Amino acid sequence: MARKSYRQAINEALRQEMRRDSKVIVIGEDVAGGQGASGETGGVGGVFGVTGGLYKEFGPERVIDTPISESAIIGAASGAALTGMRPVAEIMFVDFVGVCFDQIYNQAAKFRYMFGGKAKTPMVIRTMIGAGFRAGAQHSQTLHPLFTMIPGLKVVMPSNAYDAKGLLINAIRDDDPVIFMESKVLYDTEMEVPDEAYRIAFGEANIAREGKDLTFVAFGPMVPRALAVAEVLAKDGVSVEVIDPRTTSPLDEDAILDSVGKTGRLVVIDESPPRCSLAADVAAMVASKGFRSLKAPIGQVTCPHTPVPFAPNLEDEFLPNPRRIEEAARAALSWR
Amino acid sequence: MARKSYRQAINEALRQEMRRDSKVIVIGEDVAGGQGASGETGGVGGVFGVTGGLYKEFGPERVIDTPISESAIIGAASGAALTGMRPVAEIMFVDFVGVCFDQIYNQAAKFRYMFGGKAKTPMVIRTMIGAGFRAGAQHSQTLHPLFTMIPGLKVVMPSNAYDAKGLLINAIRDDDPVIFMESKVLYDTEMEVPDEAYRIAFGEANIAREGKDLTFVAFGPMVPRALAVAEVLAKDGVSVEVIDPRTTSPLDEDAILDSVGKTGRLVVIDESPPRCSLAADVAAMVASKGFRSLKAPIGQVTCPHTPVPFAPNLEDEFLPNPRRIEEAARAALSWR
Amino acid sequence: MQLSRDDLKRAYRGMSTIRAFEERVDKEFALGNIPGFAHVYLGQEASGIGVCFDLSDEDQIGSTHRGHGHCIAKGCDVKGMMLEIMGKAGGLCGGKGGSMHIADMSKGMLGANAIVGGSPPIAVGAALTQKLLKTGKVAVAFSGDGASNQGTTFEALNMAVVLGVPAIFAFENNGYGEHTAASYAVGAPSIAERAKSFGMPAEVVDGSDFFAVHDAMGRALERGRAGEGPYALEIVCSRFLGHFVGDPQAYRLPEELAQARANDPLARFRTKVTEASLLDDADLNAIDAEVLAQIEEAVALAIAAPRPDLSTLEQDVYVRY
Amino acid sequence: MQLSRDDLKRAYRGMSTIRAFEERVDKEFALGNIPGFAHVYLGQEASGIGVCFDLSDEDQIGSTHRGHGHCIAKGCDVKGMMLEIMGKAGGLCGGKGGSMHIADMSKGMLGANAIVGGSPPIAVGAALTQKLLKTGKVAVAFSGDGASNQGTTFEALNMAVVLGVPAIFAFENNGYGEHTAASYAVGAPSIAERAKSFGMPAEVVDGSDFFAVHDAMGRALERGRAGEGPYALEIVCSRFLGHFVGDPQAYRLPEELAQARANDPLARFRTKVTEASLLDDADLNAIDAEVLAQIEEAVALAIAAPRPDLSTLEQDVYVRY
Ligand SMILES: Cc1ncc(C[n+]2csc(CCOP(=O)(O)OP(=O)(O)O)c2C)c(N)n1
Ligand SMILES: Cc1ncc(C[n+]2csc(CCOP(=O)(O)OP(=O)(O)O)c2C)c(N)n1
Ligand SMILES: [Mg+2]
Ligand SMILES: [Mg+2]
Repeated sequence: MARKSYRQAINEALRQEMRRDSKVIVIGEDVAGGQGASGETGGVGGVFGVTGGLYKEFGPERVIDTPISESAIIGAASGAALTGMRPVAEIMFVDFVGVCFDQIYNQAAKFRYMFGGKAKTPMVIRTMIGAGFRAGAQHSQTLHPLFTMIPGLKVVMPSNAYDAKGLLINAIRDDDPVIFMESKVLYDTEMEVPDEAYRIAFGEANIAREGKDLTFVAFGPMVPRALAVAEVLAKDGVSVEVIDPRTTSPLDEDAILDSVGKTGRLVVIDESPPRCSLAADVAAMVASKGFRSLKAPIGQVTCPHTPVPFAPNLEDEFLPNPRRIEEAARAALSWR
Repeated sequence: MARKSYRQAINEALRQEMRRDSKVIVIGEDVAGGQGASGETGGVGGVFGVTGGLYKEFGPERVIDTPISESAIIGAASGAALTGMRPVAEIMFVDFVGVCFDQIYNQAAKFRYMFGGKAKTPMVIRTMIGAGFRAGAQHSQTLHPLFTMIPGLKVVMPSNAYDAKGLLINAIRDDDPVIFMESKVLYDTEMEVPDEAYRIAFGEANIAREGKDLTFVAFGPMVPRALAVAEVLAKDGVSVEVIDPRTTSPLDEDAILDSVGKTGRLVVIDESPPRCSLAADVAAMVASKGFRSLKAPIGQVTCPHTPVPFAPNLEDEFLPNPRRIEEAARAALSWR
Repeated sequence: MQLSRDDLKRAYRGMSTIRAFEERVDKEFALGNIPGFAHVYLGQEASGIGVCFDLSDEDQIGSTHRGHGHCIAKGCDVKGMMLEIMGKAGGLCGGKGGSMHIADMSKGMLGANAIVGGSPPIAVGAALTQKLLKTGKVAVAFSGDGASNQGTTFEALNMAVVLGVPAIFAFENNGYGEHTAASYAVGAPSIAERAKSFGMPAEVVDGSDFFAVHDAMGRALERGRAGEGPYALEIVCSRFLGHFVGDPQAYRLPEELAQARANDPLARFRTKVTEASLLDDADLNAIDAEVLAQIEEAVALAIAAPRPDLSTLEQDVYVRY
Repeated sequence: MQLSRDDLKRAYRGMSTIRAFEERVDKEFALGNIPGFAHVYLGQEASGIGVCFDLSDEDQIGSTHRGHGHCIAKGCDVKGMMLEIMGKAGGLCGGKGGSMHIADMSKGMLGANAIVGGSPPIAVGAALTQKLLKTGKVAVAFSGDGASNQGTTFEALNMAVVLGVPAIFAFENNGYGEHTAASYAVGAPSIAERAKSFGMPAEVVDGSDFFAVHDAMGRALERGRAGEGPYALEIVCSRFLGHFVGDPQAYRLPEELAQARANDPLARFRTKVTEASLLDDADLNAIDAEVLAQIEEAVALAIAAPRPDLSTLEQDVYVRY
């Protein structure tokens, strides 16, 4: 056990799984880096270094650089998965899914059902999500609702290094297509992460903080924000329970309903525009299944219905920020 | 005024707008038909005949057949729109958006915001939606949540011929990108439709039926289903109000909240898998903004979390069908 | 390549099976026994059979919306297919797929695909498996002339070259993508030349001639099996009927349709093998008769079969959820 | 094509402006004054200027993530650009776009584009407008070697041929897509030949030579303005720095980088025009000095400028909602 960053935890998960199972391959743009160049090959390991070192250990047959052709990347992964491999494909920024979305939602995610249960497609799509990096409207989205709505796909949003490792190992060993959404603002966050391989099952929320007055549900990079606001509220004597579902599909409805059953008040914190968001999804679920428990309207702290703006002050305001989270919490608490 | 089908109403809207404004062009696969062939050119007018006759009247410069290249179709439309035209692009089945999704959500829908309000992109994407045609998993989706979540895009779902004409004319004259979702199971439904051009504004729901005990909100092809069930319930003395928002983005929240304010009970009927659906979106909105009015949990009648199955009996069960709508209505009514 | 009498019979049986199957699909569709759409392969039989003739169950193919012929050529059970197309229990996909989604992993048939351009990237993936596992097997991507213009197809061509995988791109140019001629929609002078410019060998083949297709595929397979990379075939053929069953085809002149029929791949095969005295009419007629009986049986079975149980609606979305 | 002294000065001023702008971006980025990423155009100046030299404000261009040079070449205001890149009020996009989304409709600049392959389809649309409105103007799609492999780009090539629109595809082959060499990722022997196989004229151009680019573009423009259809240029050039500002570039040997610098397009221009006595060093130095002052002013302005008002956050998502 040692302190490891979220980035290192992901790298370690990949490495350990590749060592364990020769069918596991990594494929994407610059996952090695330097192919065909005059200098070093394999020294890049993804634009954020997450696949660093894998090429040196596993070589070009298992750490496969590709042209900038995301549809062909996803198709290559799903075709390989259908025929016996366990590919981990990378779509660098989740924003790029628009050029390969068909291969995800109409192909990989539907094979099993369309083919009457006779195919399996064990593949993982790793991708980077989120705003706060000043990367503008086409490199800062999260888009988890887009994936959560897809039958046949599983959606993972780790909020810390420990979860990232365990969830990624679980994803690689899972027999269904999984999208694994890495938060670029969390890459450098560190914590204790076991050295050995371990799995975290999908659909099992983490109660990131226990509380009794109010429930926060937050996803991925919003979890640390929720925790920070919970800490602030604790100083005022308010006890907030923070639920990190870890996977949005499957979603651990029970954990959320149990918590709301206890607190009666819910605020969902979700980094996406409001319409058809995870915030709406959770709120609707609780409004249906937890109706009797609710003592106040469900708060939804989301981004506005706008693209991600570039200017730092606009982007900070765009994100569900501590001020807005706290306001929503106080509104929920004050409701009688 | 004469009885016209939903298909004819759309055709008439296109024709009238093309006559009115020479900048309006139609572009897509087989919107004319027969290009390069030995026989008749322009006799197809789209696989369902919706653009029939336009080629004969407006010729190849304004009714433009394309290769099967949806990204290039949407890009051609948005590039033309940015530079002064008013294109109406066709994506034959909405299921195909996966091959051109980037051009919709990252490009056309974002231009105006990313460019600081200095561009406008007056384009319409016409597309066919919905199950019930036994067309299988890749030709039967609705996918309106996918579009509703996109800031910068407007989303139109006409449920009858009258609305189809007025909404399409409004879409063509609108200065923003609009996706216009035509229900293939409604093409042959007829009603009185005025001969002259008229506009139906976006964001203004139609109260398709007035009632006081329960509110149904339904979209596109689900509206006739909701009305049919309302009729059945009326026989039992239950008065159901049926709201057809007509556009999902913008959404007429007031109409929905007013109705729920009156009835206290809501069932949303939505042809999509449940996660991050419009049903969830509306339910969450009402659970937030109409909390005090609610006398029962909000019912959501959606498809299951599965792809669209092919076999007719499975497909009929997959769709929000009268039995399931009625069950949800009765559950909402019986709640005390 | 010299084919034995048994091989020739097998080739003819394959084409005859497709012919009989598709003619029956056309008929059953008109009778209302087939839900949804159907795109039949009539006129293109020599292509599917020629391409798949030397493939094993471990060689993979990715197919299109017009996939029945590919399925048959790759060895899928016609009963299972007919059940599937009619949306019945026991269909190859349990009735959940339908005409445009027939698949059979056990036969190396990775699925018909209702998205034009959907298959080529997937076939590249299957070819990647072949390369990585050093199987000496290949993966074939069937695409139409229309699909040759889809971005995903182009990406697959380039990816296959870059990764050096044994993918074979079989472009079936039947002159039309729906109701639009390839001469209009393919801006390039030739699909084969365009594929070649991506960096792989490519050739144009007479797709109504089983022997020409089979020979060309032999060259593609040789390269693929040797691990030398991808190959493209532009297989020029004719669609006897409309795009989908029921298409009135006013965009095609009667002469063109007549010409297509005059170039019937089954008739050409028959002429060739009987003139060369390799098989006689009786041999071929016997095959036709057997095949017809087989299809008759499949149809009877499928019509009588029950719909899938409603309990299957929510099954098999995931392996486990 | 014979260029006047004024033209030559204008060409040099363009290149010098890009050079000074981008060197300053590199520096300001290191100083923390530029949020996010920046991809600079250093080394490719002759390409942007050569391509855009004879374009009017009514000719359109679509650009890339590496778009500053294209913006400058198309006449965008450098103050507005610097404000934008720093995320300030008054930026060309009000601070909402940033480096990868600079656009100026009034200059026929349809936007930098952070999606690789995003621009070519859009440029085809702009070219369609030119054709339909019979303007005699063109639309240019800038793409990198990396972008040349994206499906959207291929579709745009074919679409441009089929629709016969005056689109010019300027493929700037700087040898790399991020950290991967074009020699690896482009399976084709040549991007130009690949484009040609789509059915349009195409040529390879020395992209470090303004005159070569300008000449080739002249041929492309002639065809476009005459309404004869699309054209492709493969403009071979060098990226002096890494993919993004801060990229350590261990994948490129020092010799390669030195060679790129040795082929500096500004130096080559200077040598050519001074040796031919068309301009002298003093002329060019004067331009450099003016340009530097202009950039200095832009930077000072941008650093001093306020952030956009928070009230703009929800503005301009729609024309009206
Ligand atoms: C992405 C996508 N776009 C459009 C369609 C509609 N469509 C189905 S088949 C077809 C024509 C395909 O032509 P081709 O590839 O030549 O195959 P053929 O039908 O001739 O066998 C079209 C446009 C589709 N299914 N998928
Ligand atoms: C669809 C998409 N895929 C990947 C990226 C990440 N990316 C940004 S620039 C780039 C390399 C582009 O290479 P090239 O087209 O040669 O342009 P250059 O950077 O050399 O100017 C990549 C892969 C992206 N922005 N969009
Ligand atoms: Mg065809
Ligand atoms: Mg490059």
